[in-house]
Amino acid sequence: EGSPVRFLGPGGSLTQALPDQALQGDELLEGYRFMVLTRLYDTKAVNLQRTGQLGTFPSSLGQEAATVGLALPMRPEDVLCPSYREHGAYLRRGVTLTEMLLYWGGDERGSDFAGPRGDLPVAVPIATQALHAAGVAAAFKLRDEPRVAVGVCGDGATSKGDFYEAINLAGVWKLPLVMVVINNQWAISVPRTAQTAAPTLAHKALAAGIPGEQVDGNDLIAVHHAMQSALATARGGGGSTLLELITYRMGDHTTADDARRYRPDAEVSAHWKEDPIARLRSHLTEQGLWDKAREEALLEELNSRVEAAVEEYLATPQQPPTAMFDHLYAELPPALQAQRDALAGEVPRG
Amino acid sequence: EGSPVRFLGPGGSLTQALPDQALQGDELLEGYRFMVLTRLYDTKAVNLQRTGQLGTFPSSLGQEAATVGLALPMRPEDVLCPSYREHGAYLRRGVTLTEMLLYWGGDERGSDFAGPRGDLPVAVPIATQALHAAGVAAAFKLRDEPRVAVGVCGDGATSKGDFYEAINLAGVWKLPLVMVVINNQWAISVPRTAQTAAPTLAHKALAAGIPGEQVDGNDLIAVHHAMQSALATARGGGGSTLLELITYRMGDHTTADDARRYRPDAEVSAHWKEDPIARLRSHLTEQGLWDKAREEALLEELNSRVEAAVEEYLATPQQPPTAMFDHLYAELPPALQAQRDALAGEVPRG
Amino acid sequence: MAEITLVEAINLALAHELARDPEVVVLGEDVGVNGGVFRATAGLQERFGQRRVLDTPLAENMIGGISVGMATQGMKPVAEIQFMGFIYPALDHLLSHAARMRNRTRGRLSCPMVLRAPYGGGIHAPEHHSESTEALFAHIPGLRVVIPSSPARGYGLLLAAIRNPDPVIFLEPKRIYRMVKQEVADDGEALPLDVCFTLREGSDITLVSWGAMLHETLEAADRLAAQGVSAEVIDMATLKPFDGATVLESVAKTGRCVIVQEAARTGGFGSEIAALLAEQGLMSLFAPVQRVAGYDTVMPLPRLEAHYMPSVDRILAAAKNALEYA
Amino acid sequence: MAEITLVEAINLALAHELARDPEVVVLGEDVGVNGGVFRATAGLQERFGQRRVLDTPLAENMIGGISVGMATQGMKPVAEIQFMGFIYPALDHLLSHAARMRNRTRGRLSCPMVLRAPYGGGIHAPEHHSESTEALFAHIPGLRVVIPSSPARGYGLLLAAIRNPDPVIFLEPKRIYRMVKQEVADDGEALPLDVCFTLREGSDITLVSWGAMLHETLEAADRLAAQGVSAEVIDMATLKPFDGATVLESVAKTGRCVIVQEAARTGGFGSEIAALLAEQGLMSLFAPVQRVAGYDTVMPLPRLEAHYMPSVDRILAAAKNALEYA
Ligand SMILES: Cc1ncc(C[n+]2csc(CCOP(=O)(O)OP(=O)(O)O)c2C)c(N)n1
Ligand SMILES: Cc1ncc(C[n+]2csc(CCOP(=O)(O)OP(=O)(O)O)c2C)c(N)n1
Ligand SMILES: [Mg+2]
Ligand SMILES: [Mg+2]
Repeated sequence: EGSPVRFLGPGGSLTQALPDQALQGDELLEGYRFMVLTRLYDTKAVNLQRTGQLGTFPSSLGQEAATVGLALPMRPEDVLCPSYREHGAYLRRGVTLTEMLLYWGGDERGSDFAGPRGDLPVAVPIATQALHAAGVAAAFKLRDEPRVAVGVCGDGATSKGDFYEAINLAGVWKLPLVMVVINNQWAISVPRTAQTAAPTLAHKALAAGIPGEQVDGNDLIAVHHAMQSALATARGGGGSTLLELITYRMGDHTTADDARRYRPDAEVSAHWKEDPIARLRSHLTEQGLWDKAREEALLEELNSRVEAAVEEYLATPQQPPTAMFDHLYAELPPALQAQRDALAGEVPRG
Repeated sequence: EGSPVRFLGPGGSLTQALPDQALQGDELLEGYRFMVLTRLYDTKAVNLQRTGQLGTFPSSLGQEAATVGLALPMRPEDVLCPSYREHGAYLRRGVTLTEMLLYWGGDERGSDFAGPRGDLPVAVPIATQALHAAGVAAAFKLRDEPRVAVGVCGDGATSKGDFYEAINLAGVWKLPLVMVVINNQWAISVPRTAQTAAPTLAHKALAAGIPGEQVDGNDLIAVHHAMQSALATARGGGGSTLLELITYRMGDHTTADDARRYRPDAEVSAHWKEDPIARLRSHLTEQGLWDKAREEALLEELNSRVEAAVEEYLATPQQPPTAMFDHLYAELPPALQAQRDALAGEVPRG
Repeated sequence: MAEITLVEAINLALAHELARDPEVVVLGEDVGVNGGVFRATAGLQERFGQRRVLDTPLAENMIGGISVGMATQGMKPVAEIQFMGFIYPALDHLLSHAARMRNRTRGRLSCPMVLRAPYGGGIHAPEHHSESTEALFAHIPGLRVVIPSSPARGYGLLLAAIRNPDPVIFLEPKRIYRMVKQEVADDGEALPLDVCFTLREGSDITLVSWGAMLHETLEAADRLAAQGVSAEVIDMATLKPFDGATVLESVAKTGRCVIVQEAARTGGFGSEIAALLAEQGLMSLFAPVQRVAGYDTVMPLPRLEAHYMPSVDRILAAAKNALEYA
Repeated sequence: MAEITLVEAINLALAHELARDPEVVVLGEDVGVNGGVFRATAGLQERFGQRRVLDTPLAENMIGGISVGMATQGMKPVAEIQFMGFIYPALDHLLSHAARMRNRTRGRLSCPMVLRAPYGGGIHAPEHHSESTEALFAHIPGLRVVIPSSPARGYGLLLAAIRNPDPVIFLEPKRIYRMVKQEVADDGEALPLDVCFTLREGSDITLVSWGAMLHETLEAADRLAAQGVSAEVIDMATLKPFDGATVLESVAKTGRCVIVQEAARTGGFGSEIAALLAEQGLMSLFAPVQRVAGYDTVMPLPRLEAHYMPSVDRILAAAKNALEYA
């Protein structure tokens, strides 16, 4: 049901003429770089987890066009309110590979982004970030700032009250919010069809009185285009948009999951035909913007960036145990001093 | 926005031909009786509160067609999951006037309905009953029972996660649930327009993949008709329907509220033209089913029923204080025995 | 200087902060034109406009969630939950996000928000309108829980709560919203958080309470005084993080302690104070600690409500037990 | 009789009740084909079908709410919340409805439902996957809170919880889901609720705990035994309503008490036990009650997690304090 907006077919050729302001040239190449970087990071992170050097990790394999594309047209002063699988968006926003590894390696400092200081950290409790995004958007609107909040959640998240409450408020308060649903067809083992009888997730926008649109989430140009216009609408005071990006979760839910328990390999492999990176590469090649040499150079460059980040991550000494007290409140309340002292006096354990 | 289904115009004449199975004859008279009874009860309850003989009370003035009409085509074995303002529905379901007075008079025994044993008690926390109704419907479906759960909530309630989660589940599980929104235009002081940008509340059904319909909630025939067909669909395995009944809250939100603070008297008086009772009475009169003598006889009969109930209510001795322990768990846990004993030993206070 | 009630003091503090700090916004159900169902926000929307005082759609989870979002960007939302009985849908955002945002981001983002809610029973209200579940919030690291017990403390503590850089659950004992009037200067002087207030000094027994129950507790202290017993009365005021030192010092002096709470006994905040004494004050105690508390039942509907509420008599009986213990 | 782990015992009990009682249904996120993220429901959907074991859409508030609705009609929903960190959206339905339906209707309707959730830290999980907020539920009149600490108790207590006519929050200490194996007969024999289990008798000191921390507590008791100290170890098992009598009796015998909890110290369930002792066991106490608890902070991410978790050493240090107190 639904026919998502698409410009690039699976083979990489255009399915329709590109609109004005479509992503092209250097910007398109920039998008491609981030997608490749995301995949390299992702693959590395899964390997680190498998070898005991990282915590549970949610791979974004196959979702790189969606996550990079949603962040591409955002301005630095906009605020991203993601879920946990939007590695590409974080990278594009300027979160460093090392920060991301630290977070997934179990160190709070990974959420102290040096770059996008206003962006929200990973939200683990499903859909809660949708309301944070609405709140961020409300702050912008009340202050008359031309900034936009971008909330991102999964298909499963659209069943939870937070999601509806957020878009409902965004509709009635005309908030500068772009709410992005990354529909990767699965919420752990529960397929999209078991979440809702709504014909598309974009239909949920109707309940909030805002526009909703389905977009091919594996087509970087389409994602960028839809985001760009939703951001412009929001920034111009035109209110909120819901975008459903259709993609597919190629990997397990996380490294703690085994998707073979609940979905056939054949379904997964069929989706490789839709691979957003291969698709974009074909397009770039067709356009004469890309070739094997550039690909190799890019891989070498990005691989070494990833390796350097892994090294930096692994070399980062852990925080002192007392750090668990140091950012709980702006100032340590007297009532906690004794506990902090007791912890400081403990023999270190691993 | 929206054009609610209507059969009776404000003057009581038909706006379109009545469908098959429309409410008529004795059944229609029965509906009228319940509407009048509801209004008498309601008026009496407000008076009792004003004279210190009842607790805070939410009047349903002007909503009698909606509340009676939604209950009329329900079968005894169906289950009603109301909010707090559906006095007409409770009466039609067989809850006694005395029980209702006891409840609003601050006595838990008012919710121990002798009649509809499976119906849910008043739900004060907004919209929570929508999920209870979905759960009741799930029980019926899982047991293969041809029964329907009817959830009822207000316009304000449609902003709360519970509401969306309930209809979403009803859609995807195809539950025998009829979800009724009584849109009386106000949630305390917040008008319907400040709740959502959705063009109608019935539109929210689209987010759940179920049919939604706006109905003139001051037209008993229309309410009955819409409910009847939604119930039949649900009972037949066809799943859930959302009905938005358009009406108006003629009174204050509750006896603790003063609506003049936030809405002009003129708005209220304009709505008297839509009065569901006058409208139905005109229709009945037009049809030769009603006249002044019958009206007087009815008022006398129902007034004395109400008076008798008030007497019974006022004469009901209060529970012993220890009753607060006696239905907390199926059996009093040993840990609570000492507390119950202590309470039993206390000098009674008022 | 005018004599005002607690609810008027709340209104005064809100107005003061709205005027002082452009980042402060008041939001909630019916807080606008209607001025709040208890009139706590009366006149504020008229005075400060619809961008500073906002009626929200009906959804407490949403109120909690957007307050978090606004606060991360440096706004100072002061949200009202109409009654404490409707606060539970907001718990997730308070516990999982408001309380953790600063810690999670190592101080990069924070949640300078206040969530106000009228709480407590004794006003013959319908079901769910009489909750005292402050203990749930007092168990949550990262939150502050503040409860005023007089107009002056209502004003001073609410100023402090709004100015505090971390999230504060501000619970207003609605039973005493209009019970007493007190002179309160609108001088913008905040009271300190995280400390108790010793409302009355005494040497024979320590009575500890908070919120509306201080009314009964102080009356009990009067009655004890008439019997020649000198009772010290402590208002906990901030339940999280709490000032155990003042309680320990007092009990070190008196050797006896009665804790008075309206909330259900088991797992109430009084248990924490009793635990503190068992752990750090044991050797000061001449008598067992006594908790006078609501029963471990659901607050009954109005007809039996009075039997649930801890009374002056119950406080006196507990004090007698403590005093006569040998 | 097979040796099984705690999580297998949970699975066994679920299967037993699904087979025994047609009104029992298991529901939750990923409980069907996937068998639960911890495999607690593995194989159940295959065996009992999709009408008995239901994958729900992703919404915990919904799971709580529909369980209430189903239970009012006499079904026995056994709902899973995937991790305790995601239970908060369901709190409203648990506190406002499940706990009150029987009382509200004077017994006409009731809520025979179970809400299961894995809880606790120590498994190097992501944020929100290590919660120990059992105290929130133990404060709510009308609920039961049950926590098993071994495969046998997992089986027997879960049977009891499902058969119980009132709502039960059943918290499964996931750190010990697979830690030990034990012979558990699938004999359908439920264990009693509302009582403690004395896991080890002793005369010098009482160690009280529940859930996974009993592992460390029993190890501490072993180490104390090696030092010639006889420790009694009590598993609270049911936290609401709780069996204070057993604790009081034990402390009357030993005179010393250490309470071990993983949850944050302030307002944790350990405070309730300490309060009980301050109130009813004061004169038995030779030494201050000691709480060994999680700190009043947010459970850190995995790199510092081990520093948060109460250790055998901390228990021993507390026991030493209690034993050496004079
Ligand atoms: C409130 C809540 N419930 C349950 C979980 C456990 N959980 C983590 S991810 C997930 C599925 C999410 O699916 P979806 O929204 O489609 O996002 P995706 O993982 O596919 O990116 C679940 C149930 C959670 N994190 N938060
Ligand atoms: C969860 C919750 N929040 C707030 C309230 C307080 N309250 C009672 S009725 C009401 C307005 C409800 O409006 P609507 O749903 O339109 O129903 P109506 O009262 O108009 O019948 C509010 C805010 C409540 N009972 N429950
Ligand atoms: Mg998904
Ligand atoms: Mg309404």
